[in-house]
Amino acid sequence: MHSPETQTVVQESLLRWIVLLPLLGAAINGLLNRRLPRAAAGAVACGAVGLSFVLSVVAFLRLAALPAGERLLADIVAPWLGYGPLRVDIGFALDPLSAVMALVVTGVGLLIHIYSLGYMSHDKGFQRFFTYLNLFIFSMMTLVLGENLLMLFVGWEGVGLCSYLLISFWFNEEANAAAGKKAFIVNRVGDFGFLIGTFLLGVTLLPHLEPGEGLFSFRVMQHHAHVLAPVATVIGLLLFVGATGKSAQIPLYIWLPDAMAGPTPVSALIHAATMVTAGVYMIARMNFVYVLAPTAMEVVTIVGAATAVLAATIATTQNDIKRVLAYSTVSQLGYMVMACGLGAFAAGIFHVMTHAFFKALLFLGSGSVIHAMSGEQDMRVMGGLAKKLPITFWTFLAGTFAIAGVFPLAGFFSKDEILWKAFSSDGGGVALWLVAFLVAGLTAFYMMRLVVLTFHGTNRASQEVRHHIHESPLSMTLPLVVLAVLSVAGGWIGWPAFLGGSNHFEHWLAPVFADGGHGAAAAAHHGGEALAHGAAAAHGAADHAGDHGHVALERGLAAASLAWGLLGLSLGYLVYSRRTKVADTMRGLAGGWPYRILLNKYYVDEAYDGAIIRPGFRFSRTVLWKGVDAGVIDGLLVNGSALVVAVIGSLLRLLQNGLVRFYAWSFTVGVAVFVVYLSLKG
Amino acid sequence: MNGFVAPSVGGQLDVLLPYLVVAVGGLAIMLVDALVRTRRRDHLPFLTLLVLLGSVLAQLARSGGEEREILAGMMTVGDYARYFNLLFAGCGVLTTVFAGAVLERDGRGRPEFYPLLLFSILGMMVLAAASDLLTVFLGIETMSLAVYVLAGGVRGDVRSSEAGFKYLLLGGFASAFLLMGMALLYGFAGGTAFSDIAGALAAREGDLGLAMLGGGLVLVGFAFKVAIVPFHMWTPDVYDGAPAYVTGFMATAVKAAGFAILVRFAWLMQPQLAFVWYPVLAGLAVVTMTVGNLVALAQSSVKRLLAWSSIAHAGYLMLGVVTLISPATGGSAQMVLGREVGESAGSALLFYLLAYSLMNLAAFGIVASLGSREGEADDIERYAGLSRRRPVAAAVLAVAMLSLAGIPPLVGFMSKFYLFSAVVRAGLVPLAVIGVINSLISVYYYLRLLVVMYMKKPEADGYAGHEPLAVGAAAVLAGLVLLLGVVPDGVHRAALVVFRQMSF
Amino acid sequence: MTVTLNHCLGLAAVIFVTGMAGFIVRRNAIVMLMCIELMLSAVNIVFAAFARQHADAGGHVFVLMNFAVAAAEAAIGLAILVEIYRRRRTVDVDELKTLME
Amino acid sequence: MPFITDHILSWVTFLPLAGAVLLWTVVRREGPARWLALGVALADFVLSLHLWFHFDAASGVDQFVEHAAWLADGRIAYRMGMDGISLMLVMLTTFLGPLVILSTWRAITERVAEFMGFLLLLQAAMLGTFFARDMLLFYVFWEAMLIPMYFIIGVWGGQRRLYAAVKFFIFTMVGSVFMLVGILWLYFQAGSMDLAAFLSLHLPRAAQLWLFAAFFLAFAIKVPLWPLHTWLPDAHVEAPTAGSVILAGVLLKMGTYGMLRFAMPLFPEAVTAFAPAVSVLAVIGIIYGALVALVQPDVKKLVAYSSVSHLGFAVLGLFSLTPLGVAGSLYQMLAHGLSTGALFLLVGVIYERRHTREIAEFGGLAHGMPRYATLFLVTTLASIGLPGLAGFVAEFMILFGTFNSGTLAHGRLLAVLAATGVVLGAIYMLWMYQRVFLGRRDNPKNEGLADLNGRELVVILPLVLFMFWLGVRPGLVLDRVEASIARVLAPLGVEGAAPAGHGHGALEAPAADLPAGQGQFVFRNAEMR
Repeated sequence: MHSPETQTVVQESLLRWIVLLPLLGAAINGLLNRRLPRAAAGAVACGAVGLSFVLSVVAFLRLAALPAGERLLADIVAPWLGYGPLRVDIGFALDPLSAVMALVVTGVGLLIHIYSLGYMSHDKGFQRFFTYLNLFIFSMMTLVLGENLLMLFVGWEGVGLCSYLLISFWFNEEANAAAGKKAFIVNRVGDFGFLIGTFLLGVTLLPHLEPGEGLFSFRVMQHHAHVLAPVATVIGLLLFVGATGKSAQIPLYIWLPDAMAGPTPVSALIHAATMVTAGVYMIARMNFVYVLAPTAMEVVTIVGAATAVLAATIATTQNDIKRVLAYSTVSQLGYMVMACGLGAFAAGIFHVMTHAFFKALLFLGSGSVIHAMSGEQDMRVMGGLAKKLPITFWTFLAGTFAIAGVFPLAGFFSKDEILWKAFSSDGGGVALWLVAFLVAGLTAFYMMRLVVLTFHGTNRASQEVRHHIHESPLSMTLPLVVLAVLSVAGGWIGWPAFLGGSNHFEHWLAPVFADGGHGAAAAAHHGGEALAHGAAAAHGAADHAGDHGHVALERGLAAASLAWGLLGLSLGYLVYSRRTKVADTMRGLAGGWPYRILLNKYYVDEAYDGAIIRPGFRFSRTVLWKGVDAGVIDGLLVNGSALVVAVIGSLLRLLQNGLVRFYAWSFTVGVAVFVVYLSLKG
Repeated sequence: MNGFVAPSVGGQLDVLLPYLVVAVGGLAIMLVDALVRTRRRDHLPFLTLLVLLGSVLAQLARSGGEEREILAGMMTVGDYARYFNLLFAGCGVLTTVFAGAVLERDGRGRPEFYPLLLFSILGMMVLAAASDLLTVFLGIETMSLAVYVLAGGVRGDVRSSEAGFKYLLLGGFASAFLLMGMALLYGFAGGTAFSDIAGALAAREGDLGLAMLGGGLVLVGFAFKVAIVPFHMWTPDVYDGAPAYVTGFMATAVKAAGFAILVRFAWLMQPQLAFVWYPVLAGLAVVTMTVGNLVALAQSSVKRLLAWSSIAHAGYLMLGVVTLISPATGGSAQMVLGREVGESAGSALLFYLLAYSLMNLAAFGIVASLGSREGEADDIERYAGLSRRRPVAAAVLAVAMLSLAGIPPLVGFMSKFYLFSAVVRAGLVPLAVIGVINSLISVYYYLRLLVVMYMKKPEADGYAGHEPLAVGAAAVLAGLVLLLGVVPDGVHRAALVVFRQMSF
Repeated sequence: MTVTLNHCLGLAAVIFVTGMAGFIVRRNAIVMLMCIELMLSAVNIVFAAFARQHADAGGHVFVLMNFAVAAAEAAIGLAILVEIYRRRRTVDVDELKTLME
Repeated sequence: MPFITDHILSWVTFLPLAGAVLLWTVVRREGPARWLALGVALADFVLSLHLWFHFDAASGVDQFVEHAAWLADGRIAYRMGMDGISLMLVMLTTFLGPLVILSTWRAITERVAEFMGFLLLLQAAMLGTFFARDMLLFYVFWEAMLIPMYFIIGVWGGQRRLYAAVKFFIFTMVGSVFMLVGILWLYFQAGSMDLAAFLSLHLPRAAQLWLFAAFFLAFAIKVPLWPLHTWLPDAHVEAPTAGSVILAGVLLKMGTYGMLRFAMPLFPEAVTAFAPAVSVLAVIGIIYGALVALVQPDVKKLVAYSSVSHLGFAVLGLFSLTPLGVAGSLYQMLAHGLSTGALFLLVGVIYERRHTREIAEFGGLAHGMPRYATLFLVTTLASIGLPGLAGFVAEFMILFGTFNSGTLAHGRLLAVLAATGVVLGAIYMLWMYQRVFLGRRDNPKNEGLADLNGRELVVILPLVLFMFWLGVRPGLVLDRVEASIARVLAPLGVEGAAPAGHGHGALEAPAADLPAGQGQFVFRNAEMR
């Protein structure tokens, strides 16, 4: 049964196939598994994703064909949870926002599938790998296209599961298994907040639903957004807890670095390009709640910024090539989250997209390197690979410049957008801008460090390793090239106004968030004073494009950040390529405690372990299990009472001493008591 | 009252017939045994069964109809008496079967056993019909004297004779109190007939103190027979010492007889004395069931365990008696609610006695059958793995135990259900709660036997006695236990009718 | 002085209690049996007394029955006691302790 | 076949009993006994399908009703009936029946006939309990369940089986006996043992409190609700696999079923009075069970404690006193029955191969037995409530209902606390999975263990299938129970899904504009009975 509100929007049965095709692929690979020859398995997997990419494009075009105001395609498949007033459908919806995500996910996903054909070609779990990979695409698309918050949650948990499966893909290593488990559990902690947020949302909305409206449908929620005003802050924060899990923000980011235990394509796809951006997507998706909750927005901003700094600093010291990229990812995610916190949802999503391109590129590149180094991941034994792996090197370099925000590469536009918002939004200010600015520099620095250590100088690996070094096969290099191109040009669709462009990207997304502003206005209407501020912020966020007031300033800042980026790059190059004063002073630090703290990631894991995990286990074992269960309940109450009864029994038993005269005596006593009682009564 | 009218037996023969059959049959068997000079004696049980069957037929020949006073009001024969007579006969039959099987096995000739069994049953029958203190006395003594010998008469068995003698001594001691009570009641009423007593109570003439004290002592006498704490001390020892087949008889028939008269007597005294007795009887009931169950927990001998369990059950039954005379019956049985409560309690008691006899006889039958020349199957540990050696016996015993524990759908549960619902209906919820807590405790020791039989590995010296006849009979009982557990209504209705006729 | 009902009852009480006490105190089985007889005779006195008071024969009948039963009981008791004596060479009831918890 | 369909409930109930009798008397040899038992169980399942397809969901009243006077001039009668709630649990029972029997094919080698007999007897008793609409009849079935389970644990159990069996028996009895007194008391108030008559009583508050306590104790022990749960781990660990499956799959649901069917509608005032306390216990149970499960060295014990946690959810849902929460609770009964049942079956599989359940003994099993590992993982995920699987729907509805409970004080706080159970669930389950299946296969004893064979797949797969099915199409169940739950809750005057805080003022509003099918969520006391 289709809930009424879907009648108003265009029904597009195409959507379900975008989601289901990968599931089909997963099913085929999963059921047939080894029985399926590798080639076939690969074909099935890539075919499935390829098709759903094509379909996404088609759907995107159809969406684009609609007038900007009504860009929404919906596909309600079936009712899911229907009980009394609670009604949740299995359904998908495509709007400008999800369209962007869909294209990114299926597109990058396809490339990484292809890449994996080569990367995993020798792995005995080939079919299993592609099963999981397809399953992931399915979950991710459910998350992106989900028509309501619960569908999103289904995908949310699904991608979590897939990341668990893929991180611990090589489960022979206890460490990998542990990493996977850690990822899942930490995410669960986030989901806890997400769930509570969902409940609060539902409870608040329920009494205001019109008949047949799906409770958690985004449309419905947006339509009734104003009633959420009183609790928007709480909801926003709770949902954000979920985001901190998925998008690896403080305090739950700890799982992402360990997640590098998975195969590199997985790191690229899940832990860089797509899944980890789910949190950002969710915040953007729920923008209509956040614009009502200035406090929540501030928290989001601060957490984002803090994460960006923290991760960036750590990244400068790591030696494992993938870990550097991991922390870089965390820090970039911080960027995106911060953007959302500032109400600059469009900018956040824009960075999601560009980041997907260049971070995927970087990971795949590192994968290519690791492939060449026969599995070695420590940069200290690398070096001088530039000549041996030319394609990898050049594409990697492109990625590096992109992430460093070099004009006119993709990273520049998205990052600059965020920097500007940090500076100009009511939520932001100079301080915030400086933080973001610092991070930008750090990013450039550690990325160049990585490049130098890996590709520059002479190789420090052992003889036979060095002997095997070779460029990767086409299936791996092709995706690199494509992604390199995207990393270079991908940002141009967001060419900002102050550089004479007309930020298509932001305009494309405008309807989604504009409506948020709208809702905010409505809320300001209902909710009164306190929210006017948030609403205003949203407006500032929503249609900032039209505002040409600070063009000069914008240009200045952009130039500054560009320069700063270049400075960082060159600093990195200087320090790690040849001896100079600067380099020496930098190295001087290396021995000192700041370095050690960074190297050990601020000892956060240790802190969690010592403060929560160990005590928790000890409490459960000694107090609850041995103490309460075995001790009090069973020992004291159950067996205790049984013992008492038994003791009384065996005491009474002693009266039975076999002496007739004693028996007679007790008889007589009984009679006496009876007689006395009667005489008292009578 | 003129007690000098020569009781005309004419026209009462039909009613007296069952009694005569048993009495004459008993004597006849004695003679037969004296005259027939064969070594083998397996014709005796057969004859006994015939006699019992005869009495039963004589019962059924003249069932229904009003209660009738016979022998100048010494006895009142009606459905109440018949109900119990059938019960006694049934117990007698099974005891005969068990005894026959066991005596055959042990090669012990006990020619005196069967006539004595019949005489004790005769005593019981008289007791159940007694409507005069004198007949009560004669009935009790006839029964007891016979049972003393049944219990103690196993020649060359120290335990048996010790049991018999202890029983006799304490029995005599108790009857002294009983008689003293009767004497005082006589002094109060000026006659020994129940009618005299009832009349005197109704007219409130004479010294009620005498009535209370006398009635109390009489109750004590009965309490001794049915093993109410603290008049129970003899029970475990005697049950333990006497051979299992006799113990079974004592635990069922004797107890039933005791309650038969106890109920009748309590109902007789109820109108005026209920309020005085009710609290102390309630106390006795609670103490009895509690002590019985608690001590049973600590038993390692099956017979003693069953002895204590029988004490506990006496407690439950006493609860019924308490309800019967409780204020809820309105002090006067004429009030409608009181009447209903009284009826439900009385019928519950009758049903309970039947149910209890069924399951207990089944249990003792198995115990008896498992023994051997060397001795009886008494050590609980040696029941280990019985379910593998003697599956049928084990199953029957298990059913009996579960039924005694009051697990549905067995008659034990139904009898408890009827009893406790009467108690609750009388508004004595606390007593009911104490009752169920007790039956909860009892579950533990009844289960112990199951655990041993079914869940422990067989021991080398485990009991393996095998008496197809006895086991078969017990199996039939187990079948009845199950049947009456599912469809108890018929019997319960009968009990209701019977009690009505006795009481109103 | 004339013997009143209460005299008789008093006497009976004394005898009854004596018998009772004797039963509880003494250990000789035969003596215990005699104590029971003593208690029974006390009962008989009461019956007789009341029979006279109520001018009713029922009491006397009871007394007669009582004699008979008491005799029977004593007989059986002695019989079993003899059996025990054969085995144990004692009539001390405190020796009868094979049956106990 | 009218002679079957007219007394379908009796047939479904007593067919297994007949099978049991056959097994104890005639069919004694192993092979035939196994097949006979399987056949009977399958036949029973087929019969129960008739119920599924001919059940009229709209009305929600008792259906297929049977009535025959039994005792006391029919005041106590053989009254059988089935509404949506019973339907679900009955289907669960008959569905598990054949699978359980199949699972014992190789596991039980001695006294097979007896064992199968007890399994069938147990099934009969359980079904009767779900059908009974006469309090004495219910009590008889309720108690009758004890005996077969007692033997199953005690005879075919593990090392400490005697202790476990007796503990199980006594624990359950403790509850039941007080309920019996309660039933008797009500019997004389209502003048009949008919459940309907009980429901039409208007009891004074004081009486309600006592009676509720008496009933609730019985059911809480069965659930088991913290702190009455300690019999469960022992029973589970000692019981043979089949026993554990039935125990977790159906027997525990008796408790929650009893609460829903009897304790709640009979004593509405007491329920509202006790609900806060009970729900707190439930939440304690959820967290406590999870934490203790966390540190269990024995897989089976871990699963047992996880049951304590899961059923805490069920109780919480019931006492949220919202239709949604109650429905969720019922759903949890099914979901838990499937997932935990499957878990015990899977544990049994490895126990048959290795004769140990010590987690430390295992590791890296996924290498040798991929099918086993996969199915185990799916089941694990189902039990930790992954969306798309049955558990999620239940937990979501329960937590949402609790969060939304207008009557329950601190409903939101409790929901939040309970939700932590979801996190903890993931921790102990995945940690166990990691230690058992992942990592290196160090222990040589684990080399060359056979993967699931055909029979075992046939046992597990249906369960897994239903985990998915119930996860994706909850309507299957919810549509059938909606009306019945509404009826059962009517005496409580529970408002529909009116939000917390909105008190009674808001009641009329949803009533007005809710379409049919939702209107019934607004109860006025007029509509009771």
